[in-house]
Amino acid sequence: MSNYFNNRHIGSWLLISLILVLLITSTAFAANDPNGSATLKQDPNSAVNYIWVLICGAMVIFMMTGFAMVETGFTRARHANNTMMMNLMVWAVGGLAFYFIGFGLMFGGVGGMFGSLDKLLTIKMFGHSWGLLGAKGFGLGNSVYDVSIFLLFFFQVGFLDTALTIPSGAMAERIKFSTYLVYTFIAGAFIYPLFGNWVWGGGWLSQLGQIGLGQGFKDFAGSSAVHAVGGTMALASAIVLGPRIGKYIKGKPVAIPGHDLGMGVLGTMLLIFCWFGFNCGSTFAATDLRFTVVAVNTLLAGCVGGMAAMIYMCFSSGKPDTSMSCNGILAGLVAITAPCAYVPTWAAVLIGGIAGILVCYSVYFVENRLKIDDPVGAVSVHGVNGLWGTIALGLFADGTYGNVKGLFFGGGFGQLGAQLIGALTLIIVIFSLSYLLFKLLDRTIGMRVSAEEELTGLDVPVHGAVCYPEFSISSSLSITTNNTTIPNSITIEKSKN
Amino acid sequence: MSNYFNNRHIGSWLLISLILVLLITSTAFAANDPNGSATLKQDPNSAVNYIWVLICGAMVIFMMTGFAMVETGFTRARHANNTMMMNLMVWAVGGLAFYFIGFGLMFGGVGGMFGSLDKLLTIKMFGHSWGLLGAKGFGLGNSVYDVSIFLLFFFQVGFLDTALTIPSGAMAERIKFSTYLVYTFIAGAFIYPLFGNWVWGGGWLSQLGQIGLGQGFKDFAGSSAVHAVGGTMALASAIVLGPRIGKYIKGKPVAIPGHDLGMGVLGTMLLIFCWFGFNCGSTFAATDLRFTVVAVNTLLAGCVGGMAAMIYMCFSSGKPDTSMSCNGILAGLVAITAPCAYVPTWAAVLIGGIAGILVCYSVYFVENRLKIDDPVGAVSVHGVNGLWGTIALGLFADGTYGNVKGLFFGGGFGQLGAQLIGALTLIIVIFSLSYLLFKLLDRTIGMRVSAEEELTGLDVPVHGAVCYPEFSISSSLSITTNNTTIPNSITIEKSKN
Amino acid sequence: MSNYFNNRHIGSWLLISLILVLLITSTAFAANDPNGSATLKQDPNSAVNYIWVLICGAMVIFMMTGFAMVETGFTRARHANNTMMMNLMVWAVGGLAFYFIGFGLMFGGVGGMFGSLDKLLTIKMFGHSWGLLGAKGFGLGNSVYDVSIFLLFFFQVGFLDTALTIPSGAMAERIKFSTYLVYTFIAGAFIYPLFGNWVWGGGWLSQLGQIGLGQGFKDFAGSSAVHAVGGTMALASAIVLGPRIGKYIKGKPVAIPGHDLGMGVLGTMLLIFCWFGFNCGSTFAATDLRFTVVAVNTLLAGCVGGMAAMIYMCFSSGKPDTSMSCNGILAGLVAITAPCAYVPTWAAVLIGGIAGILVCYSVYFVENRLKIDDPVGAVSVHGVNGLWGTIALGLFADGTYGNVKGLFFGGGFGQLGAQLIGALTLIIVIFSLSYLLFKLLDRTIGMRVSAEEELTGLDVPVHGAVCYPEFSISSSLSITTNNTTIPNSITIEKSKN
Amino acid sequence: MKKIEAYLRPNCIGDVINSLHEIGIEGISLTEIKGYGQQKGHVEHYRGAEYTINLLPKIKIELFIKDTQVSSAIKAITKAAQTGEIGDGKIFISPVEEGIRIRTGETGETVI
Amino acid sequence: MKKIEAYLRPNCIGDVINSLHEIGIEGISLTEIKGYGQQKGHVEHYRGAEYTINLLPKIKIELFIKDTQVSSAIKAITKAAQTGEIGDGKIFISPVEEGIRIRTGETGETVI
Amino acid sequence: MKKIEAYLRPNCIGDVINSLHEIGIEGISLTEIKGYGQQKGHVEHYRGAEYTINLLPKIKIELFIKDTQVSSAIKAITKAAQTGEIGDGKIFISPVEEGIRIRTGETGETVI
Ligand SMILES: Nc1ncnc2c1ncn2[C@@H]1O[C@H](COP(=O)(O)OP(=O)(O)O)[C@@H](O)[C@H]1O
Ligand SMILES: Nc1ncnc2c1ncn2[C@@H]1O[C@H](COP(=O)(O)OP(=O)(O)O)[C@@H](O)[C@H]1O
Ligand SMILES: Nc1ncnc2c1ncn2[C@@H]1O[C@H](COP(=O)(O)OP(=O)(O)O)[C@@H](O)[C@H]1O
Repeated sequence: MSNYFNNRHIGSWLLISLILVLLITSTAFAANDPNGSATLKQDPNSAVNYIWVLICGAMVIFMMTGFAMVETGFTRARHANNTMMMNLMVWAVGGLAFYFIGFGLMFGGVGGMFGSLDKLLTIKMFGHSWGLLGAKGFGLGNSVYDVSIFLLFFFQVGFLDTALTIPSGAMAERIKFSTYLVYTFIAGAFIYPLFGNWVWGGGWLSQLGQIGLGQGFKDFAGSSAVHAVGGTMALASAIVLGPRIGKYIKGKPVAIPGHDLGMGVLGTMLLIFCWFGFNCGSTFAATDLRFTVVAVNTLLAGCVGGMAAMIYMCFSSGKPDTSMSCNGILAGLVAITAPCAYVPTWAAVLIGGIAGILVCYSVYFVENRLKIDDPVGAVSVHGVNGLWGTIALGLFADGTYGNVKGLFFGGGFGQLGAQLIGALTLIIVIFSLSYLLFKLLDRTIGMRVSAEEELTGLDVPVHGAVCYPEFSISSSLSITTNNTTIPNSITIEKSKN
Repeated sequence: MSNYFNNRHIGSWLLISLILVLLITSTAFAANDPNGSATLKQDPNSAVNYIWVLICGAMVIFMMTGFAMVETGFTRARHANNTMMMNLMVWAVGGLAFYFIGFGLMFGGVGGMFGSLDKLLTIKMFGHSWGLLGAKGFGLGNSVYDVSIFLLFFFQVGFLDTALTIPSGAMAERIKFSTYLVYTFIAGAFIYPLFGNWVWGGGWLSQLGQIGLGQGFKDFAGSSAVHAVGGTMALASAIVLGPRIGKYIKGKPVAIPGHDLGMGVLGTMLLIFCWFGFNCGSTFAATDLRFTVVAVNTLLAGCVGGMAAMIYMCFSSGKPDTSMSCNGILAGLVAITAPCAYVPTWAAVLIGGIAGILVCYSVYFVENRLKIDDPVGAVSVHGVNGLWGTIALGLFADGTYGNVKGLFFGGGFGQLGAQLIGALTLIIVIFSLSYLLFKLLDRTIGMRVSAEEELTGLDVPVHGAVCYPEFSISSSLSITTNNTTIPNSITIEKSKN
Repeated sequence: MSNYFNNRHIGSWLLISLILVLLITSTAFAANDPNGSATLKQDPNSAVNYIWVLICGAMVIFMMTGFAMVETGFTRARHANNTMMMNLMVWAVGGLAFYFIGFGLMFGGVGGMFGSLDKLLTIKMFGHSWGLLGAKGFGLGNSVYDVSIFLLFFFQVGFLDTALTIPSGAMAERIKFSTYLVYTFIAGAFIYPLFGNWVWGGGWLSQLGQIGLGQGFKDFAGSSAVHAVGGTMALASAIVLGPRIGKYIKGKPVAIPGHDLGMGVLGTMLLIFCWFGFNCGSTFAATDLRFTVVAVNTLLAGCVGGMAAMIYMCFSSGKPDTSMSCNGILAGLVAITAPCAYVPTWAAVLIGGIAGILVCYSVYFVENRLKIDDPVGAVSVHGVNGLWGTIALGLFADGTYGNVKGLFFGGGFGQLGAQLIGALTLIIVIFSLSYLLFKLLDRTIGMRVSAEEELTGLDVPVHGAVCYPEFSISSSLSITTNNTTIPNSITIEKSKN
Repeated sequence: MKKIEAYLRPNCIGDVINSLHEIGIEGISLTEIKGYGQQKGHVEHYRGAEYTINLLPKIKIELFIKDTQVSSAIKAITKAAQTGEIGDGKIFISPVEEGIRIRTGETGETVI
Repeated sequence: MKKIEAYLRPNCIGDVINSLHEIGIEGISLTEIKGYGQQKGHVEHYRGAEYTINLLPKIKIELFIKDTQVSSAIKAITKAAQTGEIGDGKIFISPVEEGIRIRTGETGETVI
Repeated sequence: MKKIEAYLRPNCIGDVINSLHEIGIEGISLTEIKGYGQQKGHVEHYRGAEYTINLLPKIKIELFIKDTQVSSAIKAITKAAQTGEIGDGKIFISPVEEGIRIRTGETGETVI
């Protein structure tokens, strides 16, 4: 209005505006609802929906306790303090990575009720627009100071934490603590959100329905986006790190029993409990009563997975192995996580049963054929069965929910195709990225602790205190090893202590 | 209509119809609501009601973690892996038994909103019809593919798991693992659902109001149907199994301290938490605000139970015994489980206090008089106090809820009579059936492990690995035994290792 | 009406009336709603609100499990049974103290929907009436037999338990068990409710708005009323008790590592989970969607607190200390507990970060400067950071909720003033009362166990059994002490065994 | 004065102590050890991978006794610990030059 | 060269090590043991049932020392470990024929 | 008959057992101990407070062998346990007067 706005200054003004717009993304004037009263008025059901999601979200966060127990219980006492700390700090670091960066990338293209997240970087292909990455919501600034978005953040941060903590099981007993934290931050800020955006953030995989592939790629609660992503990163990390000293003697794998199997069992139980929050909460609404079916399917797949693994172990090695039974239950739960809302109970039984067997075979395969040392079976439980569950959805979805129909229920190859594309994409993208990341870390700050630290146990060198200072621990590796196995590699190291 | 339907074929047709009817029970055409939208429309409160029940149900399932901790903590290290596995696999096997058989038998006579469970086998007596067993819902087939029924299943499966896991405490350290799993399946498929149907499935005990006995047999959350059933099966199992080697020296019981009392305490705490889901969720509706009273009564009975037991132990043996204090809390919780919704707080205090004393006396009685070895006090905690709670309801119900009035609140002997009939029925039916089952198992596949396995510890012979391979465990039985008690029985066995 | 009511008898009648009134508080005629149907009719949202509060309340009670793990894990094995029992029985004794006395004092001036608690002892000052203590609801008698009041009681009892259990960490390894229980009862019946009334029971601190101090003293979920009260009592108890034998050698503090650091980590994780119930549930209504902001702020403050403490320790002593990282997370959670509903996320990050550093410095200060032995850092975590959080609210409240505005958001010094008055009051009143109490207990029944019991471990002398009877425990204090530190004090004691 | 060291099965310790008690031997020290001898370990599986438990838990007892007690002590231990199967363990006797009771400072065979 | 074996109360170990340190003895090995002697166990209750804790936790220290150090070592230990009450423990001295330091392979009294 | 006591680093135990196995020594007993010698402990921090871990975990092995096996046993242990750095540990040899195999009651060097 003032004549100050003349043509000469238009260039400068444009620049300044741009900066202002960027600033504004983190300040006021969007129609946000930071205390929820407007949201509640618009939808009175939001009270029940919000508490539902919040409670389930807390249960998902609680899963870290279960993972910490499983991973620590199934590894050795001399590293227990370190394994615990990894599982604890992954929550802290991962949470902050998600807050500052990851959440914006993953969900910055999804609308909330007020103050929506609506910045999605897209690409045009095949005559359609495809979402690639979000670009709003970093640091939960003023523009997204809205109850709906905070709820989404809270629920999702637990999923992130789960995905990030999975590789810690594969890296246990030999990973540098500082490197682990760096991995956590990068994976939480960039790798996890990338695939997450494609599946849940409105990205291209979720849009595959546009080109006739069923309802687009579906993953109800995260067999792919959470578990398979975690399992694939676990694989990459275990490859880069190499096996623990003494794990392979003359090329033969040596059993390294966990130091507290009971802790592993209790962790599994705790995970079962939390899994009901994980899967059922993924309805994201209490008014979507389908969560009852989700709960029953989750339960059944876990039960059958445990049974199947236990029976398989009885046949393959003669006894009902405790840690593999736990792995079987978890495998069943992982596998049902994607299809839990879409399949009938008999399919859940089938999916869980196959998962239970798959995990046993995969553990054998990874250890004996690939010669990769994955101490707690993270790759087999979360990676292999995450993919299995993702694909199973394309087979068994019965069409009673969201009109998602699998191959066996008249859905043809559309949905299955979408699922396969998603699975393949995941393997390629996540494996490449995480392998690259770990290689890079290895070259720069180093992935692996010294042989001496590894043999003595990470607890004192890394954290200054053993986990169990008063208990008498059999400190010799050899107490329970294969006859020929008194690990010779150790001779070479001639490590101190 | 076609003349094919002539008399000659009528026999064949009848047969075929019968088969068809059976098949139909597991296929389509009932007006089900598998995704819940119709249910929600009919009752908008179902959102809040369903999440309430689902969350409480998950908490009930979580109880297995608490039981695993209590049972393992209060028994010995050399069997810890086995005790844990029993508590884990009871969930898997029990869940499947309930899915395939038990649920149909127990609830196959109860209506859901859509796709109701409505097949109840009944008997006519005293001019009334009495329910005996359900006959619908096996394997949660298509005819019951309905959110209300899935919710019921999910909530109930945790209760079943609780009942089934109770005897594992009484059988700990000497039961064959395979036999244990067989027991779990049979009890989960047939024994538990039988009494369960009579109480909660519309069966005859719940119908006792028909002949003027109060409001019929009442058990709000399972003092009888869950705990007393579990405790009674525990009694039968402990009798059939006999005491652990070294438990009785010259007829005198020897203390066998649990290997991790802290674990037992933590398990008790976890159970307290879950118990609020157990009892409060049994309103089966969020709109029934009486769950507040339930919660407070549950809390108080647990507090007083623990106090009473602790004080009792101070008087009887001089010190506040940890595991008996835990037992006291659990006893209070068990006892209040049936009456929690019906009694005023002062009655909850009384019921809990009596439970705390009862459990101490009962533990003494079972061990010293009956000479039955019940390592963690399952019979006393769940059996005796389950019955006490069942009867207490008939005494203290104050009429402010469901018009249930006990003896002390002007209800006369009607309600009390119903409660007594229920308690008596339970003892007779459940004890006979389970005793028979255990005797049968003993005769056929055998109940008890070999003396050698028992002395060495079940972990390696049964599961191939000890629970704590790196910790130095005092492997001698005698470290903490009565002076004269260095168990002579062992001499006779002369077991190896 | 009868002429019996003449003047002559008026004195007697007044007396009798008084007695009757007192009696009536525990009997009928108020318009109560013991089964909740009237409440539900009046406010249909009460279903969702009530389950929300109830579930969160159960999570708060569950916190005792986390505290038991943190306190036991970070102290020594020889006292583990005792430390566990303290954490268990505080629940029982504290619960009863609150039921019989504390609840009435604290909330006896707050209205419920029906059958309100409305007796508040007040004082007139500055022309306003100020609440001092409630006087209704003792023993939850008939006059308060109402769902809303029972809900309040249930939710609050967990908070009480938390406050009471905090000092057990500071008193661990040397407090007499019986004295501990007496403290629990008195603090639960009188000390905690006093300050609680002033903050949450309608008392004078909450009324400071009357004289223009912001919205009056605010503490959303208990940084002050719960944590700082607990932490201040912890300080008083640790001063009165004195340091553990061997803690100070020639005035220098000696590290006494906890016996199971992993247990402490798991306890911290469990507390994180429960904290979401603690803070979010404090909306006391599901319809107040602000709990989403509460949840995110709680999460962030915990994450940053842990990170900050870990990094601080890396700089100050070279390594990421496990127990201090746990303390850092807890400090962040404690600090955000008061302001969680009022501040933006960046402030939560700041508050948590400062808390994480504060706790490290405070632990150092208490141990090295004050020479007070606080085994698990209760004073620093709960006391110092409870106060920090209380004050932080006065700085960072952004006005988007309840119109509470801090110094940095245009609230001036009003709100901050109220917060400072509250904090000061707390320190003075609670410290004096609890110091007095502990001194009194010390003089009468004695606070401290004998040196012999302390050195041998409290488990056997107090409870008759060690926590880990089968594990081989390094029973010598000296296994991990400073070189010059082989505790000489012990020589003097020359204790047996 | 002699020192007896016996390496025994954990399960027989109670009987051994009773048996020694009967012949008047009251001073004993026990150590949890792992042993390896003719009794071979057994192959087990953990997560499907084979391993041999070849160090078995044993208990070592140490007795310091008078020269005259040696043969009766050996008999007492043997009686209580013998099962006749491999793994029963061994007893060794070695010379001791002196013993001191800390409480009293006394020396010689009376300290036992 | 002699071997000293002392069976001590756990609580006095710190003092004993300090005391030995003062007279120049630096090589020590400690073992957690359970002991049984004149010091009788105590009766406790677990779940109301009686039991006697008659094997008490003790610590055994082993020192290999030069012949000339024997009497000063005994004194040092006694000084630090004596309370005068039953259960203080005992010290035994036995002959050693040879010692080898693994690191250097050297033998004789210098290895100590 | 001799008794060999060796105090070793936990990590080398596997090699030591293998090495002894190769020269035909099959009977071994292992004890977890804490050792203190020339190898000094290290200073660590717990909650910011300094402490020294000066008792290091070691493993003690005991072998009862024939007089003729002594030198080969010493060599076998030394070979497997030597790293050349402080803390490798020590071997001591003492006399044994008699051995008894409990299973058979036999005595003398054949029990080994
Ligand atoms: N030569 C030896 N030196 C040290 N310990 C031995 C020796 N021989 C046997 N032992 C101990 O005795 C235990 C039992 O011996 P073993 O040879 O298995 O059975 P047996 O004595 O019946 O022949 C072993 O586990 C080991 O602890
Ligand atoms: N004859 C013995 N042989 C082996 N160990 C012994 C012997 N006598 C005592 N001990 C050890 O010494 C400890 C203390 O001995 P005890 O007889 O109780 O007290 P005191 O030495 O004061 O008479 C015992 O617990 C045991 O470990
Ligand atoms: N004189 C001794 N008496 C008993 N044990 C000893 C003695 N000297 C060493 N040891 C044991 O041997 C271990 C290693 O000895 P150390 O002196 O540290 O190294 P090095 O043998 O290489 O000189 C010690 O930790 C201790 O257990």
